[in-house]
Amino acid sequence: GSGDADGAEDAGSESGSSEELSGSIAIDGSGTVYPLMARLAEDYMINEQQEVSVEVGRAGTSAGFEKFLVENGTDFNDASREIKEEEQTKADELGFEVQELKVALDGLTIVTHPDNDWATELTPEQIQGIFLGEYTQWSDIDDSWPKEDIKTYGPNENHGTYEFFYETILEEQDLVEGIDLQKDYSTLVTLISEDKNAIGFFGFGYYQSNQDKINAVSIDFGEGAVEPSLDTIAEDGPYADYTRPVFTYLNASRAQEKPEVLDYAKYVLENANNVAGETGFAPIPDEEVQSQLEALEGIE
Amino acid sequence: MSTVMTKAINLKLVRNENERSEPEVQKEVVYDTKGLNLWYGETHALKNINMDIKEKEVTAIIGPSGCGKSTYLKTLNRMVELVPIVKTSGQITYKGKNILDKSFRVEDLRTQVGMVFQKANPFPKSIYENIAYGPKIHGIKNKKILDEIVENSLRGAFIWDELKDRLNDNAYGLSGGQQQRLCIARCLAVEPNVILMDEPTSALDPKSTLRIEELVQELKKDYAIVIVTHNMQQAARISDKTAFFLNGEIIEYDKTDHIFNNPADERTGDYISGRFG
Amino acid sequence: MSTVMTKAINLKLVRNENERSEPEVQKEVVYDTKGLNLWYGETHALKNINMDIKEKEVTAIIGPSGCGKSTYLKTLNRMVELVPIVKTSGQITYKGKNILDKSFRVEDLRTQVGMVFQKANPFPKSIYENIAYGPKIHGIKNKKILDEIVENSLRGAFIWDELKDRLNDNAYGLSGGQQQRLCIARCLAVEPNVILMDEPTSALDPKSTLRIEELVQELKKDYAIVIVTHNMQQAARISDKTAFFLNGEIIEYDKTDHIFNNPADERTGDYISGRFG
Amino acid sequence: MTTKYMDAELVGKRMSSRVRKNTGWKGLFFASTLFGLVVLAVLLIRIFTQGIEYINIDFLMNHLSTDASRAGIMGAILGTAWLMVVVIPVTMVIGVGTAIYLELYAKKGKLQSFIATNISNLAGVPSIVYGLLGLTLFVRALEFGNVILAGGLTLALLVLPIVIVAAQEALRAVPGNLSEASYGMGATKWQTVRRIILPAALPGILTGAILALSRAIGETAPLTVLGIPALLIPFPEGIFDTFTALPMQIYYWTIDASLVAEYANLAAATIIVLLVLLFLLNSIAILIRNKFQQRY
Amino acid sequence: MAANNKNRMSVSEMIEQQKQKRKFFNQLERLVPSLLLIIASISVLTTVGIIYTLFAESVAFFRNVPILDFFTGTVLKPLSQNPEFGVLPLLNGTIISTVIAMLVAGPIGMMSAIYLSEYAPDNVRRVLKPLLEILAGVPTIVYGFFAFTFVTPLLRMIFPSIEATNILSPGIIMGVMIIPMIASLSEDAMSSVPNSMREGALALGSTKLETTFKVVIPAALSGIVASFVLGISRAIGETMIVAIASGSSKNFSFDITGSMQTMTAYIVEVAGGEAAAGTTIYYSLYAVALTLFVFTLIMNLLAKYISRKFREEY
Ligand SMILES: Nc1ncnc2c1ncn2[C@@H]1O[C@H](COP(=O)(O)OP(=O)(O)OP(=O)(O)O)[C@@H](O)[C@H]1O
Ligand SMILES: Nc1ncnc2c1ncn2[C@@H]1O[C@H](COP(=O)(O)OP(=O)(O)OP(=O)(O)O)[C@@H](O)[C@H]1O
Ligand SMILES: [Mg+2]
Ligand SMILES: [Mg+2]
Repeated sequence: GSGDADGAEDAGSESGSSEELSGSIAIDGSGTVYPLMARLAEDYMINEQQEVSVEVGRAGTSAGFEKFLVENGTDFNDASREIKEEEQTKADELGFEVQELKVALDGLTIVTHPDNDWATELTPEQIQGIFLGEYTQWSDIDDSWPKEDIKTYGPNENHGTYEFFYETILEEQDLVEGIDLQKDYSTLVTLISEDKNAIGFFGFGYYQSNQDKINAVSIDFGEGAVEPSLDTIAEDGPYADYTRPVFTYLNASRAQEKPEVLDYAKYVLENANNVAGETGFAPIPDEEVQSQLEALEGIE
Repeated sequence: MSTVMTKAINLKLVRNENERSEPEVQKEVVYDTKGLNLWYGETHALKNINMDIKEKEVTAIIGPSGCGKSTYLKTLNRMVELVPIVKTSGQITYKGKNILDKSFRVEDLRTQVGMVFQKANPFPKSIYENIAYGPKIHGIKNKKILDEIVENSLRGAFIWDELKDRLNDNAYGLSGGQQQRLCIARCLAVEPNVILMDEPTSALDPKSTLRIEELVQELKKDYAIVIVTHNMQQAARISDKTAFFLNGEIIEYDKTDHIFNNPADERTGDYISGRFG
Repeated sequence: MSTVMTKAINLKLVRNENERSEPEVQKEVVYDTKGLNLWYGETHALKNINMDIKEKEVTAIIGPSGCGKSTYLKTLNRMVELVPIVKTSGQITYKGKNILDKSFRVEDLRTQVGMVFQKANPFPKSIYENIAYGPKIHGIKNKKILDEIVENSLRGAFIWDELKDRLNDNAYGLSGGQQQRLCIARCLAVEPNVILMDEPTSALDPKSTLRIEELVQELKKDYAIVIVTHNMQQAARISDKTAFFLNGEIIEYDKTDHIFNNPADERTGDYISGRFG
Repeated sequence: MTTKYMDAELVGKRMSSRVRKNTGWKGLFFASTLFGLVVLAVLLIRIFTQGIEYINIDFLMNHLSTDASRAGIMGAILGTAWLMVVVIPVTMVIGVGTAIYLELYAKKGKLQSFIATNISNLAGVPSIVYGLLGLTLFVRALEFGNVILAGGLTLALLVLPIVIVAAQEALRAVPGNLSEASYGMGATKWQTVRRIILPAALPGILTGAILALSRAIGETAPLTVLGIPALLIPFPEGIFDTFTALPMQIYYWTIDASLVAEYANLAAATIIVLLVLLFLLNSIAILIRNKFQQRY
Repeated sequence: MAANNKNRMSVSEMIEQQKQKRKFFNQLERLVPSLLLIIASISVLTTVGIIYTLFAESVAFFRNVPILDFFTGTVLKPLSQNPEFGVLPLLNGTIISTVIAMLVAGPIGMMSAIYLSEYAPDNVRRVLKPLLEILAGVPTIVYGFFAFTFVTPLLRMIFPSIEATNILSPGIIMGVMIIPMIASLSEDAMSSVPNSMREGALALGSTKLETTFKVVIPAALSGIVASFVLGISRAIGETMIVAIASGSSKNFSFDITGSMQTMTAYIVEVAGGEAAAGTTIYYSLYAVALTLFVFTLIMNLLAKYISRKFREEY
């Protein structure tokens, strides 16, 4: 039904599903956001608009912006951080209006080996101590803990998760020498699940998918230990200190020309909260969703 | 003692002499080679060759291995140029034109001068296609004419009866002798004036050899034939004239019976009698 | 007429007859072949061969191409087994033992029976290493002994003087004839009892051929020599006995002068006189 | 030659140990040959046991999905097929053309040996480097984007040396006496090339081309740098569509196994499909080699 | 023979007539060599393209990072706050994985070649050789998967201390992948040693083993060595196996049970990662690729040189 595309344009779209649209939508960007976005794209194509093709890549936040900020670039760019100044400048030069859409919350999770029955609760200071190399053995933290070397793991600098860990949790101090930083999460999960003295960090989603292989450490932010979960990593939840938002950036200029892009943007906002949990993210408050949706109305 | 061998050769020579005694008609010279020299890079392979080749005659070239027989033959249709390092001097006129001249188109020359090689080299195609190849590349497309050419050529090579029912079979299924006659037929299909043969029977059994020799006698009525052979008896049996090559030079070139019975040069005699080579 | 050739052959036969007339000592049989059959897959290449080979004699094997000469020779040192599809029946006794027996160790046989091939096949090593190869693999390590062996072998092959100053040069730098004599020397170095030669001169120039023939005459004093040749004159010149093979059969096996002057079988005569082949 | 250096008895004694040594080593050589095959067998068994139960019509025909139970690889199969639509004509024309030039037309000289050296060096350039070339040239400079055309051209350049070398060998294997015969009939060079040499070399060329194809089909590294979408649900319909391909799908599923454990099994199943495809291609190549090759 | 069709023009006349028409084609034919030359030059253009791409971007990199630091630095922290771009950890990983691969592929490939060329009966060779060549045809991604999910756990049973990502397992599997290359090329080299050479040795009473080691292998040495060099070049350039199975630690260490990154894996990581065009890390990709390219180029030239220089004349 590509012939209906013309009709779709003037009809506008109050609720995205009413008109049959066609065309294609290109999304690239953060690998962290990818599971959520892939899920949304797939649902959209199956349940809403069969004739629209959505492709989702995961080149990474920055590489994604490279593809986003060119003529005929991608329509959306997923990001595990906010757009940077120089990126914004480039968008302005190109005359692109870029709209930030906050889609979910990700809780940074500290994980250990399942047999690790000592370090089940840690304070942010202790975590800093471990990852800055101040403690080398578990017994340095607590005398009753094993006299064995701590082995630290994490995703490498390629990942927004690393950036967040470094900037927010370690307050921009250098990580311990000898930390094992990996590119692939599968590798990381395997490494930690096989090393009794392992401690590592990554996004909640990866913990959620591998609960049988690894433990999550509860964090004591001063008001008792908090276990990371979809509930606690909410915006104002007790785990909020270790939580960050994830985004997708919309090329709003493009959305004015392509109704399917706008339609999909709305779909993402309306449905992200529904699938966030399954893909390891916490939802964002409804009010925020509503205000973002309103902002989108302005685009037309 | 030694009777068998002596008798055998006598037989041939008697026959040859009978032929010579026919009233000799003046035969036209097809090829005239004058002061031909040829080098493969540094190797001086042909040295001051002078030789004329007449129509309706069989000219045999004999000589020990490496003496330049094949090289000379390949110079006659400029096939020798396929070796990039070849240099020539002197001249070879074919029907009055110097073929060594660069402006002479080799394709024309080779159309008029057929060649048959030591090892039969049919194309890996059907028998029909093998024969039709020459006419086709020269622009003859008409199926009926091609059919006729194929039949006539195969008849001309005395092989039509053997092959007429298997024209679509691959030529590689034929025996060595049949392949060789097929190659001769292929060469007849473009109606050349001269046929060059480089040891055409050396890979064949005695029976096939005999058939090819008969064929040569037959073809000679229409064509000039130059044949390289390492088999002295063969040269004696079928040729009118024989050239003896040694180390790139012509030691002797004369009527075949002269060469075999009264060689002017001692080396010719030595070679023929098997003292070397 | 035909004088040259007749004379040439006469010469040889006279010489051969002179040799025959020496008082005949009883020579030992080295090889005795009885009812040998050999198949390459379906091809029946040797048919019921019976032949004995004596020490201190040169036995020539002649016959047209493909008649099984090389096959027979290679059966004598079981080299023919390198062709996987070969099947044999019958027996060949070498010094009383049946070598076709699977339990017979080919390595032993080949140590005692040397072979020289149509195309010289030196190893791509120095001249010295070529000769020393055999003794070395058989366990001789002593440098002085090896030196001696190398010298003696090269002397035995009449090539010491030519090569003594270039023992460390690569054997591939030698001329064809030198390479062939080198191969003979290599074969002498392991002190065989029998030397098999498969057309050892067919790739050589007349001069080199002559030297090899002289060498064979010399070697015959110590060894049994079996030589395959396509050159009738050569067979006549150098052999004591000649076997004529045709299509895998022995047509005739007798003293060389018999074969050349009074062949019992018409085909032998035909072949020798060049009527076919 | 009177002195006897060779002591027959000693030689005989040593012979036994030499023959035994020969037999022992032969066993070792044979075992070594088997080693590779054993690894191959283990690899196949391992992958088949893991993946075979996931292979069914749905898996083969479905669109891709993040839901492991619904995911199918038709898109990847079609992507691979479309890549071949680009790779085959490009490599055949350029590969065979280059081989003909080098073998039959080029004068043996500096230019010819320069091109030949260049090709043999290209054959050794790591595939990932071709990926960078494709990224810089086709995706970015020529602005194709990460579409089939860009991927296909990248792979085509990658396997080009294989086709050229195979075609060269096939052309070289055509006996010179065939072309001599053709020239002898008065044929021109091009006629000889087109009617005699090329047909005779065709089986060899095809074999090489198929082997090159199977290399292209299995290549992952160059595609990883082109930016192939990880989720692409629609089937590609032309060479200007974005795409995914079988090896890329295997790669993504392998590294995403930490998200959804079942992805590892889907990767195994996809490997089976890829291997079957390659096996078919190679069988065809072997068939061509054995059946149609002319024995000269 | 032409006598029996008097009513028709003779073939030679027909040919003569056609000759006029063919003049046009003859003109066309003159273009063939130029056309083919143009096609052939595409491969040269490819090389130019590769070199240009790698150089142009590497130059930008070396503007930010001194060449000397790049080639002597033992620390590679491209994304860190204080980025360091020493290529040695990658070189180290590449060399170690290559050495492991060659330790597997060299002896086994060579012995397979000997078996196939010297010992195997024809029918066995006809079966084994293509089977072995399947190994070379298995996509490397499959090997990567296999190394990661099977070989590493297997190695763990032998060396419990081995890490989940390590250089040993992909090294071994790379070796397996290279076996057929060495086996096949060496076998070709050995098979092309003329049989007459073998016959010469066997006729002196050599065993097959002696013939092989003393005559055939020396004669085929250049081809064999060239096959080894090509194997090395292949190992250096191999990407997916190490990218999957060896992790991405940029350690400068010699512990083969640990994770290491090779040059190729680094390229995959950075190209597929967050690096934005224009940043130093993005350019580092090309600097590493250039190093890799030069490495393999040297290997290939070496292989060619060896097989030309040391070719035995026979
Ligand atoms: N392609 C070539 N390159 C260099 N030298 C060559 C080439 N072909 C032949 N020769 C040399 O030219 C000389 C004459 O060779 P030619 O083939 O004409 O001999 P021939 O008399 O035909 O010998 P045969 O009886 O063995 O066929 C020989 O010395 C040979 O080595
Ligand atoms: N390896 C082989 N496989 C199959 N058949 C073979 C093989 N070698 C030889 N033959 C066949 O065995 C027969 C005898 O061959 P052989 O080589 O013994 O002949 P020859 O007398 O030495 O011939 P020439 O004078 O040409 O050397 C021939 O018909 C030949 O085709
Ligand atoms: Mg010749
Ligand atoms: Mg023979």
